[in-house]
Amino acid sequence: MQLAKENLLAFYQTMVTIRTFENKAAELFAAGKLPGFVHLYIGEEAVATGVCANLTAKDYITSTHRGHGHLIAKGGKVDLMMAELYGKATGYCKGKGGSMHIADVDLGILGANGIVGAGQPIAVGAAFACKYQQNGAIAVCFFGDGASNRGTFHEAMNLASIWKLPVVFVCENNMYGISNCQRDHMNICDISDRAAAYGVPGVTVDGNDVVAVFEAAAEGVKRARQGDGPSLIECKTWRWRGHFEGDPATYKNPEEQKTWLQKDPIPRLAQKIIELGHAGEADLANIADAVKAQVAAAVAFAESSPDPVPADVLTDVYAGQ
Amino acid sequence: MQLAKENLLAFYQTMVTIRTFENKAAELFAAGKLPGFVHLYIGEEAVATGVCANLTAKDYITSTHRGHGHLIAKGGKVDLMMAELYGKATGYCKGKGGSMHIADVDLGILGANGIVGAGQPIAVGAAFACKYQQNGAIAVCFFGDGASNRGTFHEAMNLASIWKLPVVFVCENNMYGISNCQRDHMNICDISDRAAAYGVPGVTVDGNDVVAVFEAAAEGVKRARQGDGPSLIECKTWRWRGHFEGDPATYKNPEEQKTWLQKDPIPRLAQKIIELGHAGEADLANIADAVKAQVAAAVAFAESSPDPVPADVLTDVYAGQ
Amino acid sequence: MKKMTYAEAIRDGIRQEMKRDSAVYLCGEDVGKFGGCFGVTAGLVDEFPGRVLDTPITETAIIGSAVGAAAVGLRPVAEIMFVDFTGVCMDELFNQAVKMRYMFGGKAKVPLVLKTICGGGVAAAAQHSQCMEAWFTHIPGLKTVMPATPADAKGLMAAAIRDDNPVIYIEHKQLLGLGGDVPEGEYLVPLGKADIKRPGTDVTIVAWSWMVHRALAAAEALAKDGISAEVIDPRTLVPLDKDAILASLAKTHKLVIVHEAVRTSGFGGEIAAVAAEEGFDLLDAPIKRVTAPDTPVPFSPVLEKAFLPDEGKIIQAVKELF
Amino acid sequence: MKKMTYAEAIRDGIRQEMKRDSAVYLCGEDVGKFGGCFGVTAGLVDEFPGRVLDTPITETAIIGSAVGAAAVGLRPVAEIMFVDFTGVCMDELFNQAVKMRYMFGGKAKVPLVLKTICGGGVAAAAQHSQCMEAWFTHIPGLKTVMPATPADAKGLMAAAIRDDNPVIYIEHKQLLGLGGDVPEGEYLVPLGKADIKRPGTDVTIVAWSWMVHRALAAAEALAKDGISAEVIDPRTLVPLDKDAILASLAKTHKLVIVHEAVRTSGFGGEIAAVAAEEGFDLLDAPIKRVTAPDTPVPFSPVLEKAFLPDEGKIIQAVKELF
Ligand SMILES: Cc1ncc(C[n+]2csc(CCOP(=O)(O)OP(=O)(O)O)c2C)c(N)n1
Ligand SMILES: Cc1ncc(C[n+]2csc(CCOP(=O)(O)OP(=O)(O)O)c2C)c(N)n1
Ligand SMILES: [Mg+2]
Ligand SMILES: [Mg+2]
Repeated sequence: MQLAKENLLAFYQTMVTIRTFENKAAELFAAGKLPGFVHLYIGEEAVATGVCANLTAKDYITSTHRGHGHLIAKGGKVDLMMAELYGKATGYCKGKGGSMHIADVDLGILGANGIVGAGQPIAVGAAFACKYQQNGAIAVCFFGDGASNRGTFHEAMNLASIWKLPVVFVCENNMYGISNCQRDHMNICDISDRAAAYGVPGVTVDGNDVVAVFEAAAEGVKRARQGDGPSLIECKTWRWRGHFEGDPATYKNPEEQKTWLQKDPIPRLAQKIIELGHAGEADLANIADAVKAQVAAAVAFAESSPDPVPADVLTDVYAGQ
Repeated sequence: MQLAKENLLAFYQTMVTIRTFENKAAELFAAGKLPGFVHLYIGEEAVATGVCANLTAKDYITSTHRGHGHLIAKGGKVDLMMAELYGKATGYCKGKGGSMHIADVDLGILGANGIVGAGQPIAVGAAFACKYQQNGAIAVCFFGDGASNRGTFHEAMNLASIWKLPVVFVCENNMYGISNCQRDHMNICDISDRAAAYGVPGVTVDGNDVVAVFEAAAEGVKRARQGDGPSLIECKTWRWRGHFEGDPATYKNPEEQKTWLQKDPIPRLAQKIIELGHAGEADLANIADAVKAQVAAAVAFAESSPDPVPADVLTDVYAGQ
Repeated sequence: MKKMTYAEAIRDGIRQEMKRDSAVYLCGEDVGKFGGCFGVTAGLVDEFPGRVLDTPITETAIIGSAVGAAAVGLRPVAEIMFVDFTGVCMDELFNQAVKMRYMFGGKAKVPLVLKTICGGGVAAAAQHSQCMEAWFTHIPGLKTVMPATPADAKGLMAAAIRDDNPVIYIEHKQLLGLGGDVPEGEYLVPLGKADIKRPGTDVTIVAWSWMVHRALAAAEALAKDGISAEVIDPRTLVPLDKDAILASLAKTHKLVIVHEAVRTSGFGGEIAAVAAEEGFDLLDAPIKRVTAPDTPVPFSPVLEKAFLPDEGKIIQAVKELF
Repeated sequence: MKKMTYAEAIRDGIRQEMKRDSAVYLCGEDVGKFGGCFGVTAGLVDEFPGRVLDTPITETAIIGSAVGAAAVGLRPVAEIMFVDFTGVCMDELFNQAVKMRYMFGGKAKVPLVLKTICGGGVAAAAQHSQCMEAWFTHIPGLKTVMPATPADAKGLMAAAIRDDNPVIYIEHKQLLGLGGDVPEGEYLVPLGKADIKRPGTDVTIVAWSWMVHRALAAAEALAKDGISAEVIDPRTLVPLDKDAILASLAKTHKLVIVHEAVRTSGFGGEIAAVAAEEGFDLLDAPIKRVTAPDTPVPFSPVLEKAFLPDEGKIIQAVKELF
C-alpha cells in the first residue's frame, strides 16, 4: 500500500507531538512539577500513531498506564492532558484522575488505566456495544507484553472471538514489564502466537515502523468493520525510559538500549518522507517547531490554571448526585 | 506400550469403583439423602483413572466440583467420601466440606473445589513446592473445558512454563460447561492447541480410552519428573448426567448423548481385558461385586455415623486455634 | 396486584425494563437457554432475541465487558451466578465500574447492574453460600440492593436498571420461591428508602434480605411476650436510609441488627456506628448484633443451622435488652 | 536496638525468617532484581539464591500458587505490589487460602503471607492509593496486620511468617522512610496484641498504620489544650485486641476512631459496634469516626489533602466531645 503524502505527514505530526509532550513531561517531572506516577511512551510513538490513524472519533480505544501516546493519537487535546498531569481543575478529569486515568469519552477514549490488563475486557464491551447498536464503530485495545500474561487477556480474547466482536487487540511489546523482560515472563517469542488459542488471526509487525503498524492495523480494522471479528497485532518496540520517571532502569542491557535507540521511529519516518519527496528537512523542522509551541502553550495553560477546590472531592461519585 | 495384566485390572477396578460410587450417589440424591449440590463423573472415569495410575501418594492433584472420580483414582477412601457427602462427622472433612470440598492432603489430594478454575494455580504452587524441595514429586491439575476459558488457566500455564514446573494439566473436555457446549464457549476444536501460547506441549486423546489416557499422562508425568516442565493433555469425553443432580439437561442433543453412551469406557476396557485373555467375564463380575459391597459398606458407614455437633461450627477456622 | 414468586418478580422487573429500553441487555453464565442456575431468567432469551447472552465461564470478562458497554451507552444486567464468585471479577467492579466516573472527572456514566445471589440454608457449603454485602458497601460509587419480598424484588430491579450508576443487586436463594403480591405494570421502588416491615415501639430490629423474614418471625413471637418490635428493612444498604433507623430509635431506644453475613466487619458494624454516632442519645441499652459467627459456611445441615442466625437467636438477643 | 527505617525493618523481618526456615520464600512482581516497587525487598534476591522469585504480571497465579505451595509445606511470602490490586486475586485469597483449612475439616494449613502496601498521600490516584483492610477483616480465617512503626514492622512480619494461617501484611507508603529503633536479632511481635502508643485519660483514639502518627500529632496538640488523649494502635485488626480498647474506655469514656479508608463499612464501624455492644455502659458521649469520605481517592494533591484524615480533623472531632 502506498500511503499518501498527507497520511505520512499526519503520522509525523502525531509522532512528534507525542515525543515532544513526553519529553516535556519528563522535564517537568524531574523539576518536581508533576505529582504522582508518570509513565512515558517515548520510543513507542509509531504504534499508537499507526493504529489510531485507522480510526474515527466514533471508534473506541482503551489505553494503559502508559497512555499519553494513545490519547494524543486518538485526538486528545494536549492542553487538557497537561493540565490533568498537573492536577488542575481545567484538566481532562478536573484533576481527579491524573496521568493514569485521562479519558475523553466523547472522543472514544475510554481511559488510561492504572490496572494492567483491565482495558482488555472493557474494549470487548465497547465492541459489543458497537455490534449491538450496529453503529459501524469498532474498538481497539492497547496493552503491553506484560499485560498479555494477565487472565483478562485470555478472557477478553475468548469472549471477543465467540461473539465475533469488532475489536482489534494491539499488543505493544516493548520487551519489559517494569524490570521483567519478555524472555523471563513468557516462554514464547511472538505474542501474536497467542491468538491461535482463540481462533483469532494474529500478526507481528515492526512497532517502530509506523507504516507497517498502519497497514497491519488497517487489516484488523477492516476485519472488525466487516463483521469478521477480532484480531491481534503485536508491535515489537522498546521502552526508552525507565518504567516510570525516576526509575534508572539499571536492569536494562545498555547494548540493547543503544541498538533500539538507533531504531527511533521518528527519524525513520522522516527519512522516508524526505526520500519520497513529500517534504524537506525544513518542512519537518517547521512541524516540530509548531508542535513545540503547542506543547509550550499546554504547559502555560496548565500552569496558569486553577487548582480544584477542596469541596470538589465530594462530587462526581454518583451520576445524578 | 503393552500394559501388564495387573495394570489393566487395576484400571478396571478403579473405573468400576467410580461408576458404582456415582450411581449410588445419584440414587441417594434422588432419595433426598444427600444435601447440597452433587456433580457426577459418570462416563468420564477413564480420565481420572488413566492419569492417576501414573502417580504415587507423594504426588499432588487438584480436583474440581466434579471431583469424586479424581479422589477415588488417587486413592481416596469411599467410606470417608460417602460420609462426607452425607455431612457426617466421620467424613473426610468432618461434614464441613461436602462433595465440593473433599480433600485428603496426606494422599496428595488438594481438594475438590467449588470455584471453577481455582485448582489451576494451586496445582502450580504444589508443583513449585516439589521443585523447590527437590522431592521428586509432581502435581496434576484436573479441570474442564469450561474452566479452560478462565483467566486462571492462562496465568497458571504461563507461570508453570516459565518456572519449568513439574505439573501436568489435564483438561477433561466433556463438551459442556453446565448448559454451554464447547462450540458456543470457544472458537477452537482442540483445547490442547492452547498449550502453544505458553511454549508448552499439548496433546489431545480419546478420554474414553483409559489406555490412551494412561499413555499420554505417562508422557506428561515423565516430562515433569525429568524436570522438562509442564504439559497439557486434553481428554475428550462426555458428561452422561445433567450438570448437577436434578438438572434434566434438556439442552443436550439426544442423538449425541446416545452416541457417547455407546462409547462407555468401562465395557471398552472390559472387552480389551477379555480379548487379551487377562480375565473372563466372571472375573470382572467378581470385581464389580466386590466394589458394590464396598460402596454399600460405605453407605452403611455413612448412615450409621454421627452428625457433627453444633459447636463444631467454630473449630478449624485457624490453625493453632 | 398479581401473586408471584420472588424469582418471577425479579424476572418481571427485568422484563419491564427490557421492554422499555432497548439498551438493556442481560448476560451471564447459563442465563439464556438454561434460564439461570435457579431459573430466574427462564424464557427471557426467547422473549428478547439477541439481548440475552450466554457467556463462557469468564466472570472477569463478564463484568469487564459490561463496564465497557455501559460506558458507551448500553445498560447491561450482568449476572454473576453466585455472589461468592465476585472475588473473580472484583477488580472490574471496584476499580473499573465504580471509579470511572470519578476518575474521569464526572465525564462518564456506567449504568451497570451486577445481578447475583447470596445466602445459605441449602448446604451449598463455603464457596456457594456467603453473604458479602459489607464489601460492596465499602466501595464508593456503587449502590447495594438486597430485596426481601417479591414486590421489592421487582421494583428495586427496575430502579437498579434505570439508575445511571453501577448497582449490585443481590438476591437470596431462600427467597426465590417466596410468593407475594406484586404490582402489575410499571413499578419502581426507589433506591435509598427503607421499608418498615412491621411497626413496633419497644425495640428496633434492622434486618435485610432473608433475615427480614427471620426478624418478622421473631417479632411475632416477641409480641406474645409483650415486646413490640419494629422491623426495618433498609432494602438498599447504599444508599442507606439512616433517617428511618434513627426515627425508629427515637421511639424504641433499643437496637438489634440482624445479618446473615459473618460478624466481624459486617454491615451491622456500620449501622451500629451510625447509631452510636448520630443516635447515641436515643439509645438506652447496648446495641446487639445477631449474625453468623466468624467462620466459613459449613456444609452439614446440622452445622449450617448452628451457623445461621434465626428467630431463636434474635429473640434471645432482644430479651437480653429487657 | 538499631536505627532503621520501616522499609528496612520489613526487610529485616523477612530476612530473619528466611534465615531461620528454608521453607520461606518470597515471590511477586519485581521483588527480585528490582528490589520491589518501593525498594523494600532490595538485595534479598542475592542473599537468598533461588528463594526470591520475580513473577510475571499474574496476581491470580501469584496468590493461587502460594496457596498450593503453602498447603504442601512451604511458607510463601507473596507480594501484591499495591493492595489495590488484590481485587485481581480476591478469589484465591478469600475462597481458597483462608477456607481450605475449614473446608477440609482442619486437615490442612496454609501458612501464607500476602505482603502488600496501602495508602495515599503520593498522588497515586484512585487505583493506587486505597485502604482496603475492612474487606480483609470480613474474611474468617485470615489475619490482618498493619504495622505503624519500624519495630512493629519487623516483629509483626516475623510473626506473620511464623503463623500457620494466611496473613495479610499491609505496609503504608507514607511510613517506608520513617526511622526508629528496632531490636536486633530475633524479634517477634505477637498478632492480636494492641500497643498503647500514647497513654491518656480523657479520650481514647484508636488508629492504625499511618493514622497512628496523625493521631499522635493530634494528641500532642490536644495536650496543650488540656485534653489527655490515649492513642491505641491495634497493630492487627484480626485478631483484634478488644480488651485493650475496652480497658481504655473504662478510663476515658470517650471513643474516637481514625482510619484512612473510606467511611462506610470501614473497620471503624466494627470497632464502634464492639464498643456499643460490649462497652456501652462505659461510654458517656457519642462515638466519633474520623475517616476519608465515601469517594474514590482523587489525584490532585489539593483534593487528596481534603480527602485524607489528618490531625486537624482528629482534633476537631475530639473537641466536639468536650
Ligand atoms: C494488575 C496490576 N498488576 C501490576 C501492576 C503494576 N504495574 C504497573 S505497569 C506494570 C508493567 C506493565 O508491563 P506492560 O504490560 O508490558 O506495559 P509497559 O509498562 O511495558 O508499557 C506493572 C507490573 C498494575 N498496575 N496492575
Ligand atoms: C468461577 C466460577 N464460575 C462459575 C461457576 C459455576 N459453575 C460450576 S460448574 C460450572 C461448569 C464447569 O464446566 P467445566 O469446567 O467444563 O466442568 P464440568 O462441569 O463440565 O466438569 C459452572 C459454570 C463456578 N463454580 N465458579
Ligand atoms: Mg511492556
Ligand atoms: Mg465440561
